[in-house]
Amino acid sequence: METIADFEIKYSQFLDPEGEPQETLPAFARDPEELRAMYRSMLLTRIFDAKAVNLQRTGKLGTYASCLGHEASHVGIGAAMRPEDCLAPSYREYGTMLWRGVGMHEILLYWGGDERGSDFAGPRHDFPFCVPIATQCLHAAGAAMAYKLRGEPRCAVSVNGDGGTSEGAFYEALNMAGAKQLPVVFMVINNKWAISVPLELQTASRTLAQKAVAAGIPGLQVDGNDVIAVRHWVERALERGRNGEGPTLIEALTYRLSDHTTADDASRYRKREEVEAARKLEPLIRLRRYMNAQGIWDDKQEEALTRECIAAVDKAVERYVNTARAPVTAMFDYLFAELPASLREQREQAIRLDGNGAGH
Amino acid sequence: METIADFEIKYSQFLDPEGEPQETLPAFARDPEELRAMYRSMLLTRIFDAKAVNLQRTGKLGTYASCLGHEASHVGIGAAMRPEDCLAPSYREYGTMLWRGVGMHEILLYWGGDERGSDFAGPRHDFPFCVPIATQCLHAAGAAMAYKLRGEPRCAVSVNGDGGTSEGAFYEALNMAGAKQLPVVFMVINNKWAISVPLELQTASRTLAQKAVAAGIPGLQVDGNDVIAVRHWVERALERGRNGEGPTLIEALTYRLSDHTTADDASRYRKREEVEAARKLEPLIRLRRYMNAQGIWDDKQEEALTRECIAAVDKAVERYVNTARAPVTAMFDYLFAELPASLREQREQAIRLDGNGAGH
Amino acid sequence: MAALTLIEAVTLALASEMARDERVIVLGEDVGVNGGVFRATAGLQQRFGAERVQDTPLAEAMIAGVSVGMAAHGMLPVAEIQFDGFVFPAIDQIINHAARLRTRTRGRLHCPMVLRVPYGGGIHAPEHHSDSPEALFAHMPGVRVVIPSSPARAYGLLLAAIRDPDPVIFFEPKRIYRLQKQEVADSGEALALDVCYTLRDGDDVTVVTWGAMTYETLKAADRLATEGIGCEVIDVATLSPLDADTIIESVEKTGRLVIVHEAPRSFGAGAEIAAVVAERAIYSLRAPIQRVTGYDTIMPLFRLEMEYMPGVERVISGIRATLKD
Amino acid sequence: MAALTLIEAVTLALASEMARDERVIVLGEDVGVNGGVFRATAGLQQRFGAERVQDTPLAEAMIAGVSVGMAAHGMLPVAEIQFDGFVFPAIDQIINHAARLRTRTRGRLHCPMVLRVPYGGGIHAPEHHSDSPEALFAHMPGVRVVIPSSPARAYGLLLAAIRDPDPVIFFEPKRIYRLQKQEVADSGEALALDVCYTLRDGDDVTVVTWGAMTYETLKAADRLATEGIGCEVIDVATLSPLDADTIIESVEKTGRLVIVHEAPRSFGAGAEIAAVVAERAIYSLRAPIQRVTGYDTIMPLFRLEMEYMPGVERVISGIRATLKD
Ligand SMILES: Cc1ncc(C[n+]2csc(CCOP(=O)(O)OP(=O)(O)O)c2C)c(N)n1
Ligand SMILES: Cc1ncc(C[n+]2csc(CCOP(=O)(O)OP(=O)(O)O)c2C)c(N)n1
Ligand SMILES: [Mg+2]
Ligand SMILES: [Mg+2]
Repeated sequence: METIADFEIKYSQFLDPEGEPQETLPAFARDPEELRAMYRSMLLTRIFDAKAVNLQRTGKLGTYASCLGHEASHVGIGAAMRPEDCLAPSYREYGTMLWRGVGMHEILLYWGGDERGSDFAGPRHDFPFCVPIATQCLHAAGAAMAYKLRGEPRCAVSVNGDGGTSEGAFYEALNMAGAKQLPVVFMVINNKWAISVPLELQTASRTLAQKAVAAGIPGLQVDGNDVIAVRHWVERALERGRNGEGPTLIEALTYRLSDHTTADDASRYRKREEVEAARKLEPLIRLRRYMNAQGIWDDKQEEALTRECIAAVDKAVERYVNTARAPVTAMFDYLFAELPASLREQREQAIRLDGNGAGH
Repeated sequence: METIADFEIKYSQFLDPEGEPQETLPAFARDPEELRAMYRSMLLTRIFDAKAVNLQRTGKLGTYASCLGHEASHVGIGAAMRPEDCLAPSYREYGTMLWRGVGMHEILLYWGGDERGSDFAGPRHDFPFCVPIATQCLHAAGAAMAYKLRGEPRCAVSVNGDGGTSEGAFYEALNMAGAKQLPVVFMVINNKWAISVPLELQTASRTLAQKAVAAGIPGLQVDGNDVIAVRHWVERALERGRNGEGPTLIEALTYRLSDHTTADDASRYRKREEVEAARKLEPLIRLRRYMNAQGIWDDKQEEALTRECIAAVDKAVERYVNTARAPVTAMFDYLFAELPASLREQREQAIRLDGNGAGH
Repeated sequence: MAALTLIEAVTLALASEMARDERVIVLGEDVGVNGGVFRATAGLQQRFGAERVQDTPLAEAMIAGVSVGMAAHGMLPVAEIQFDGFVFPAIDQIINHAARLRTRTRGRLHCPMVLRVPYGGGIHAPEHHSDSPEALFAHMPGVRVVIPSSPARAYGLLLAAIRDPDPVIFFEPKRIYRLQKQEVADSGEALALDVCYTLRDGDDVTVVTWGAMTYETLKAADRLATEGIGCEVIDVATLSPLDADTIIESVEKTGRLVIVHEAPRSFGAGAEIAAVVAERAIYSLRAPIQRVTGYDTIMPLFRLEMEYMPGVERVISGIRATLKD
Repeated sequence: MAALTLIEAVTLALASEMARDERVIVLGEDVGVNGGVFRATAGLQQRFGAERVQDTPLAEAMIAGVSVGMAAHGMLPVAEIQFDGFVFPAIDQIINHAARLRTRTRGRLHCPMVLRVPYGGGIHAPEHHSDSPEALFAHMPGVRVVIPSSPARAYGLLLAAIRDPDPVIFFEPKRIYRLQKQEVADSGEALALDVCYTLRDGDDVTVVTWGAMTYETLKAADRLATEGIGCEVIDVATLSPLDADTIIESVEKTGRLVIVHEAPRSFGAGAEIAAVVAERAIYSLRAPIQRVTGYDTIMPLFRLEMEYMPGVERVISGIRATLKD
């Protein structure tokens, strides 16, 4: 027997949980402004997230999927992307979306049951939240195909979870992107859990990065709690894409510190100790420690930033709660470019019955 | 960066195209009876196949998918399996099915447009032909799950092509089988073409065996024109399955020497030279050469066997052509265990209209 | 005998049949330790073990396809699809395999599987969690589509579905999972499939419905009863194959037909019921058939969902419309 | 102007629109060098290159999903699904994404894609190659379902489908791909979507059909004409959204309705047409509606397929049945 192919999967971390650099930091990470901007974004995300959970608990928001613990993975992706790149998120990547310009009130609108949340101000070409798991990987490949065909130096980035790597759509997207050498980056946010299903039950694969091998594309694992590692490798993957070198799969190792969504009770299926251990690795602490050590961040700044973030979140919440319900006609008016004749009567009926105990 | 996982894909060949042994042959291959049995099966398959193509050309059969060139891969699988194992084939594995006891006339019935071909005498638990690509991989995983749950020492074997490795169902099956450590063997018959799509357009993956890496299961490539290699490694994989060691992916490298089906004209999309080169590697010659060299096969035996196979094929063809059309009631009588009341009238109508220009 | 909600009745039926028949295997996403996102399988893994109650990887085509394989090989898989909006990847395995394994092999193999699908709106769920795709499956010869609308029918029909030797898509109206309790005995007795259940007799109009809409319909019937209008309310229960006879008989009596469902109107399951009646009982009809349904639009996110779904008022106006003539 | 078969008209429309608009991209299995297994894309790759006519890997969910992504980003993908029986893995992307991208984003993104699907029986094809799943797509708000039944309509409707800013499932009746030639000018002129085409006027009975069944229906109408029976034959063409007005108008004139389709009857697209008429024109009906359709069984392998599919005789008896009353 001869060996005809071999592969290795690498892992990268720049800052360890203590905030100690493990390798020479990439250029952007030596610029204090850059670090502070990412830290700001992570903190804003966290404060926003906590507020959203709270809104749900108090009946002001529908089911909400918290991103607690994912801030570095999400912000790292956002910071690496250019505005003209395209994001195809799942339902949790607030850090990425906020960085890219989606409004917090828009995210709240979405989880508040209002489609206008997906008509966001952020990059108008980004895909909206995607709930059907891993289907967005194909959209990213399609967008990348469009860029490639038009010769535009842009990339698409899809994001899905560890559970999402079990869906056929995920592999089909990887394989297609490999076959066509598309400018796309597939991010897998491995937070160890798919609702109640732990990674060991999801797959026998030791890493999720190695799923790239099946498609003949590069795959790599990074510390998803290290925003520097995430940003650096996503930037490199995007460069590869723009240079016509094809797709990349990046697995970001992190942990879902929250319940799956506000409709979930994770204590039913996972041990508190596991969560506590994971909490020690969370992403904000380590970047703050590093910045503190570098003398580019102090408690006063932290306090000021926290206040600023809270104010921004409060403003967004106010805007959200003050948004009147959309008219019932909205159900009809965006179905097709023009309302088909056959729907006119139904539209009239909906107007007539609006609020009139119709569905109640 | 540290390397956290590595993989290698191996290739195995026992007999080279000249029939020269490259490694010590496995035990079964040192038994002349075993070799002759496999050779007989390959020759029978080839003669049957040529006849079927011919029947189609003369209007006595519907579209037919030739297996020319695949004989070693198919017979190797059949010879490795036990009767109680379960085959989930695609639409081309006549060599496997004949070995397992499916009748040639049954295969003809199927391609002749008669469902009774799938009600075959061969292992009654085997799945029928499967046209929707790669869907059968999941059936094999399901059967394997049943065996595992009941503690039966049996395995399921699915077979699909190179093109089939692009379907989500293929990966989902691999991943599931890995996660649950199911007794299943996934055979990928890489014949280089999926209708008109060559392997290079199908995937960027260098081998198809490496697709196993994505599922965390063993994958290996064998010379699919070497029946000894195929049988040996499938046997080993089946043993692993029976011993509770989980699934295996085996890529068998061969070549589709025929058109995709009788409805296809491969000269539209591939070079004659490529086909001619591949023909030199075909599986029957090499086993015959080896057996000749070993003095366990000669021209007289070849001639006798050919005559015997032709006679057997002719008999099956006769049985096939003499099979009267099924009654129209057959459409209704196998839909559910019992005919629902709502269908009685339709069934009566079909009887009434039978042959009466109904659909003409 | 205990007062159970519809979802508790589902759990009870699963437990009951698992205890009775060890070929029954529950599988799906989060059905194990977590007991399902709706808790339909709560406690089953603890009781029957992780082999008989299996958390699967996240892949619906796989769940369906593996169920086909298991069912063909002697097991009785009861698979859960987490929400209506995620059943679509499973369609290929259902229509191309589950539905036709018996036909394709002339009965050599068959496919006794159940696919449980919580469906429908009205629970303020996120996007893609409120669809009603029953009509797609009803148009697949070879599968049964069964929809319970009360705890007792959930218990009895699920037992029947599991015992049925052919594939059953079992849609569970999630909006009424916990709406009302009903005494349900763990009798082990299945209810009949392929028949409608008449929930209320009436002479003036026949109202045919299923799932969560039975509640709106019964409320409408109550209201109209106070005006002396008698609604005969029929719960289709097995949508396919359809028991048209019961509906026809009722229409022959009342002369009027209203069909109520939550799914979009056009090409919905209500169309078949209207069509059958237009074919077989047109001379009995004293007024045009009315369909009271969801609009032909995308099920909106939840701030608008109650404007989308037919409620009591819409059902009442539909009924009144047939009484005008 | 040349006499073209239906499939040649498809090819012509593709070539014409590709030349006119460089955003049009053809993709699918074997559509490149091979020109498609039916040759619908023959010559296109040679003419427009391998970027604009792309052979994809073998994965239908991928083909649909990648098309959604391309369509949302400024391209006009025209994807081919090789046969009806393989469209099912694509359903998830169509119903969950293509159909609702505009609604979900309130018009920020939309999805101008076409999914071409050769469909139907009658060509002695292998298993899973002869299905008629149009009803499944017709029940998805947000997608159009368009089915041509002549070379001219294939050309004009396909142009319209490609130019339409929303997703279109374009079912091509493969049985009549090469049945008849018709003069088709490469005028670049699209035909109207969302309207029925009346193929033949008549006063006695309205016969509504689509796809390959238009031929059987027209033949039946010819035969009945010799007896002095006038059939008004309507080709629905755009099945969804349905132009019910044209059908209603005709039924108001004729008082009789027969619906002919190849797919299984129950919960098929014919049910919607019957239902709409039963709702809106019941007082015009002088006889029960008749549906002449495939049986509610699995489309059989080809030795029995002609016994499954409605043919001229079955259409004629359906029509006669409505004339009895
Ligand atoms: C196709 C599909 N199936 C099931 C679900 C229900 N569901 C929502 S999230 C989830 C788990 C996802 O896990 P993972 O991919 O790891 O992402 P995470 O939630 O951890 O970010 C499931 C099963 C869904 N949204 N889509
Ligand atoms: C789901 C599905 N899509 C498309 C087809 C049409 N089709 C039949 S065979 C084939 C190519 C298969 O290639 P491969 O998997 O390499 O198997 P081979 O025919 O070479 O044995 C295609 C596209 C199909 N049968 N099923
Ligand atoms: Mg996860
Ligand atoms: Mg092949």
